[in-house]
Amino acid sequence: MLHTVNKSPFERNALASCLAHATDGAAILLIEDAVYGATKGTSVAAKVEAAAAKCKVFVLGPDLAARGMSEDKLIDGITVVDYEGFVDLTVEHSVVQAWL
Amino acid sequence: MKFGILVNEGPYNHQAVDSAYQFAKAAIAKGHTVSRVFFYYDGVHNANKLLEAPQDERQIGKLWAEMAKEHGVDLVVCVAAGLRRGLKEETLAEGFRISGLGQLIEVGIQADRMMTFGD
Amino acid sequence: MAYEVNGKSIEVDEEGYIINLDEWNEDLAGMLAESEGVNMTPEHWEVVNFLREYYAEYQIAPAVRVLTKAITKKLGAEKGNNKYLYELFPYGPAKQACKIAGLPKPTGCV
Amino acid sequence: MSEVMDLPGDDEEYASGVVKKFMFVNRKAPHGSIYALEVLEMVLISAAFDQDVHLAFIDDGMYQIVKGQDPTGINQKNFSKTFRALDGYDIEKLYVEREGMEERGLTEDDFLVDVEVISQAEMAELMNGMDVVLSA
Repeated sequence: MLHTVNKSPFERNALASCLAHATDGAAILLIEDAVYGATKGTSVAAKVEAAAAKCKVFVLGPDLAARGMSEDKLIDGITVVDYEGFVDLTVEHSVVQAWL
Repeated sequence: MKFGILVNEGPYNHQAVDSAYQFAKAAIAKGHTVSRVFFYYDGVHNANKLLEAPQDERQIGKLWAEMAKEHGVDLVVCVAAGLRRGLKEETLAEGFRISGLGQLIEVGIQADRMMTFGD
Repeated sequence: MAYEVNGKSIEVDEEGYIINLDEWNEDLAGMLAESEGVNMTPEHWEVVNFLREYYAEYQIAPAVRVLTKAITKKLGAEKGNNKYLYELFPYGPAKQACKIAGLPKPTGCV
Repeated sequence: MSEVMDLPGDDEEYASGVVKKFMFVNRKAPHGSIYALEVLEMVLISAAFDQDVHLAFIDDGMYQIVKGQDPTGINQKNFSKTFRALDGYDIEKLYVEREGMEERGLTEDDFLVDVEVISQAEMAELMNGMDVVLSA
């Protein structure tokens, strides 16, 4: 299953709820304001790191760039994809759930 | 692979419709099919022909209409959500059509993947 | 457009659906039925009242197959079927009976 | 609006023969925004397609089905009553997540419809088994 999250973890609980429901081997893609949750040193970083250990965590590059979030500040284990990579993820996973 | 896309938000309050558009564009570029985009909730506002964005901003309704024309994407606006928000045939932009929610469930059944973009 | 009912004017839209649901009464229902070419018999009232009760309880007009099932449960199978309902309301229970019963206009979605 | 007529409407069943597992995920509270009401309209129309429909109430979504809602004072329709019609539409698979329920100080008795209370882990498994997940 592919989970997409589009909310900043500092504003809403979409990311927390997603992480609580993502099972081993699932993929999580952070898009739009959720990309703020992908950087090191935040109050949610430990949770995201733990998720990256059991799931595959991705972040959408164009959304990072738009917000001035540098790729070298990303939590280890998070992969940057572009929109085509986003499409590939949806092909690899038979169901997509949007956490809005 | 056949994709169905649900767009839940309008052209300005949220990025959702742009994410949906970029996704659809990438899917088509990769050789997939986007069979239908269903506009629901405030997403119906994307289909308003009276929208006039400043010239230096993207014209999201026109972008969808061009994609529809070139790649046969069916752009469907929910009739009930549209009526609530003053969108009817008279205000509908070219390239879109108004129909019922059944069109969303139908594409959910027929498509290989169903995507939701919202707020 | 409006109907004069007992000295009071009740507004309906261009298709005859009531604007303010609270203004509905049986006299108006009779007039709406007449404009639809429906002659209200006790059997018609049974369906109209059923719809009003359904709406009061659930806040929606039922889909036709839900209506037939619910009528079967309450009034028996000889009444809970499309044939019976279309004989009473030739243009369909969803459109015609709901209009007479003063329910909101079906939007085409539900 | 002739297209409306092409739909499998009230009288016509959608006869593709394909039955997919659909899940509508409700995570938003009612009344503060229109999402809950318009999701419910989606759910009702899905019934005409004879699919295997599931409703999940997690996070604030479970506030949609608490008893005693009276939105007359805020000029809103009391669509919480409509959840009780779902049974008649053969939509009977309603799930509430236990963790979220406890987090909100709610119990099963607070809901106006019959629901199955399941754990977060069970909800996650249920979601994994779906074919289509729609959320708002």
